[in-house]
Amino acid sequence: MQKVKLVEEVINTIQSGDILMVGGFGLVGAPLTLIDELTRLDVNQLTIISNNLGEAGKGLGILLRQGKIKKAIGSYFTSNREVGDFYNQGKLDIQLMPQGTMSESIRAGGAGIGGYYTKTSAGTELAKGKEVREIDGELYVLEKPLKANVALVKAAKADKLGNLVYYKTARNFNPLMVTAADYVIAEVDEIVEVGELSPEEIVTPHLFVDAIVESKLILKKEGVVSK
Amino acid sequence: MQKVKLVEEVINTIQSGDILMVGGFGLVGAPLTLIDELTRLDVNQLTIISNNLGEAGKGLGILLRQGKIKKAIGSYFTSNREVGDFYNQGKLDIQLMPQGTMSESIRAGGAGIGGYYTKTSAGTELAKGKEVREIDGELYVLEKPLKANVALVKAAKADKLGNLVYYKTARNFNPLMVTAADYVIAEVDEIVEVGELSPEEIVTPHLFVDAIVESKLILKKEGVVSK
Amino acid sequence: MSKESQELISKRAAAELQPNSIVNLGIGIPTLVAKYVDSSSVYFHTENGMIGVSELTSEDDFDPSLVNAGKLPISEGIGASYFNSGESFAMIRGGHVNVAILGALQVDEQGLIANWAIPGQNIMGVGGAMDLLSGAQKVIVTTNHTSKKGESKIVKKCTYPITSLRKVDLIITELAVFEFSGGHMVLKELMPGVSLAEVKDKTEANFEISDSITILC
Amino acid sequence: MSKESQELISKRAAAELQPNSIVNLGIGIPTLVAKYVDSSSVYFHTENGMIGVSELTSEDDFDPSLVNAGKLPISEGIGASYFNSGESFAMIRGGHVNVAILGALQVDEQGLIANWAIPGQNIMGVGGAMDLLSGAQKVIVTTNHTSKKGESKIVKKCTYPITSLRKVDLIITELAVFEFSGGHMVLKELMPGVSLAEVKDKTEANFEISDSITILC
Repeated sequence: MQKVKLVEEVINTIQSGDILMVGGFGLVGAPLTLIDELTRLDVNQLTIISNNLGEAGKGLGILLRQGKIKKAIGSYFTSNREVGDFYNQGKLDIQLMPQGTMSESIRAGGAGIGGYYTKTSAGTELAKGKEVREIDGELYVLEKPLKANVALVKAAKADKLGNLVYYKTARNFNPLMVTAADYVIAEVDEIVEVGELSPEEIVTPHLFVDAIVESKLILKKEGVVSK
Repeated sequence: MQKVKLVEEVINTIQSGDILMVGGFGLVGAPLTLIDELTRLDVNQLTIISNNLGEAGKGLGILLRQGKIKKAIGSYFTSNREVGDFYNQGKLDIQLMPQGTMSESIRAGGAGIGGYYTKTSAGTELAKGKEVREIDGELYVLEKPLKANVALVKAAKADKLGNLVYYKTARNFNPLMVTAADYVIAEVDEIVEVGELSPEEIVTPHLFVDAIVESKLILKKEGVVSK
Repeated sequence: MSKESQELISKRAAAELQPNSIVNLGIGIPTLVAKYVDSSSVYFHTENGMIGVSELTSEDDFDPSLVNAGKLPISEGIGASYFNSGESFAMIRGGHVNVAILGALQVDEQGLIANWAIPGQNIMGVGGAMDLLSGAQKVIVTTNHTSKKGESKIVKKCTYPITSLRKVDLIITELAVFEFSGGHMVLKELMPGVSLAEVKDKTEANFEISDSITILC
Repeated sequence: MSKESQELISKRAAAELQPNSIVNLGIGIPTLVAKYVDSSSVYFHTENGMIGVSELTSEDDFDPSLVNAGKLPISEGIGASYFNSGESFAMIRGGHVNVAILGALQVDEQGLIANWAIPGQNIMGVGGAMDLLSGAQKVIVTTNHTSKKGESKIVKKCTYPITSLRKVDLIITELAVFEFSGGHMVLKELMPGVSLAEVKDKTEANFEISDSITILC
């Protein structure tokens, strides 16, 4: 099976109305090339599960301006002030989650967990409408798994089977999101032969990865640049 | 903080009535030196959370013969036929769990999850007395976290801070158990200086580990031998 | 079971595996399936924490810390990786394993399987069987058609405790291959030299006969 | 807040950290605490997936893929390690982080904290604040004593949405240090040159005064 694909080819997997997971903590560990290609794709009504929605007019922020996003699920949209504007105009639905709950729900989606109880958010506005349960004298909130049609993730290296390793804090949500989507596209800076990665160092085993593309845009000190 | 300790010294952390987690899948990845030392410790009424209870008269099987174990929580006791005898004589309480539920409950214990829903065991005898819930048309069972007073685990290497790396399938339950006990003792084959392990290859970060001991007994082709 | 029967069943099960699929093999006959598969195109997952299990090339040349779920020594295929038991079962429960091949004490005409406990005996082990049934995309049962006492293992309704509410997809025995489709058990293939009369005789379960029934040879 | 006040608060918070503890620093003043701690004896955890955060030695010499939870560049201390966001929050929720130092909009006399949302404004971010409150063994609040408008941030009852039902352990401002013990808010220390009268004047919350009150200098 040939998993190594062209960005232009694999991006067509995404369809209007899809739920997408997009890795990254801000720009760090975000699949910049795939996001860029997505801005040129004719789709709309997307639900985006990502910690942030980029910055104003940058990354996922471009998709927002293009009106392609129907709903955003994440923990910190403050970094793009246009998110609030779109929300106020009724153009965007927002589901704000504590960052730990967001990451745990993605893991649950990938791990076949039907729901879980966490103390996080119990007694706060984010728990409104959620089932609350007392366990050992403390209040816990029932949280549901998150799943997606497609996950766009970033890794440092892939072998041609799809085994992935990450780089420093660019790891973040990526190893979780690969587990929770029907189709997983990994953008990587380097593609190596099978056997070049040590079996002990592989963070994401290949069974989670459907397609591999090589990055064209990368994050440098001066910002996002062509590779 | 000096985490590197002598086996004879650190084993005294364990007290009668304690709940212990013991890593390993059979003998593979089991903390053989710590188990051996435990057989010489004057304790009883232990609850052991471990996939197996060793074999007849071997490993945890010695503790069983010594009458030190009150209750065993695990997924596969078939490998030690004396477990059934002790159970029939009313000398041992057994809590049998599907292996995936056991590992997930240990993770939940370490991750502050109050409970979770899994399809595994729904509709079977192992779900008897458990809360069942229909989620998206399928039955799920509510499972609770597992925690312990002390965890005895095995790793390949530790640095002196307590960062751990594992070896092949000797990894198994060990990285989960380090997260779910009040006091964690890691038995390792090699202790290295801080900085010698690559930050990307570390599987267990040091915050989970309280004490490090060097192994004296190891598993070789011919069985358990002195190092 | 005779070696020939085991070989017959394992080979037939091997033929069921699509290239590039992720496969988990249970203890017993299922383990033999690996012998008949090109392990560079099928990836074997073992629940104790590895993908990329490969057969030992020599019985003497093994690593005692590298074993499968049956605690038997294995070797490491190219592209293999390791993970902890929790991650391993997250893969299983989460639907990331394409095929699980399991043994059985009984399978019934609804597709329910019993493979972990015998009534009246202490229940001392369950292992990963329940999780594999919950999560594997396809479950293939490989089993002797009858028990040592000669009783059919393909029954109307399991009398042993079931392993899951999830129904299996395919049964392969030394006599026949049954498929479950639309809630019905359908006889799909006869093993070489086996007559339909023999299968009917040795099968307690009610089953339909496929229009396109094949006789293997 | 003046640079002097920030320094005063950060230094006082740094003094609270035991050797070998695992510490998570929030955005803002908390981040400054690292400057006053020997990072070879305290281990900084950042929720985006690292333990062993170390200060940058030069502002120009940074790696754009190595940042803290405030997305600011950091460097890698000796013995550091990386993990994914899920593992990071498992550490936090599971009680493995000894101390979290957080900023606040309000803290009330019960110890409840509001630090994520302002009534009447869109709520667009929460980040890891709720998780840190749920899980950290000890929570220290570092904050200006009063808001920009001069209103006390140490209030009788939070009027902003609370972040957690969990109560904080310590409040450090540029005027004073309060501890919560037995459900009561207790004034423990006065910052250099600050009078008890000034603290009473600028604190809306009711508080007790410790018998062993210290005046820092």
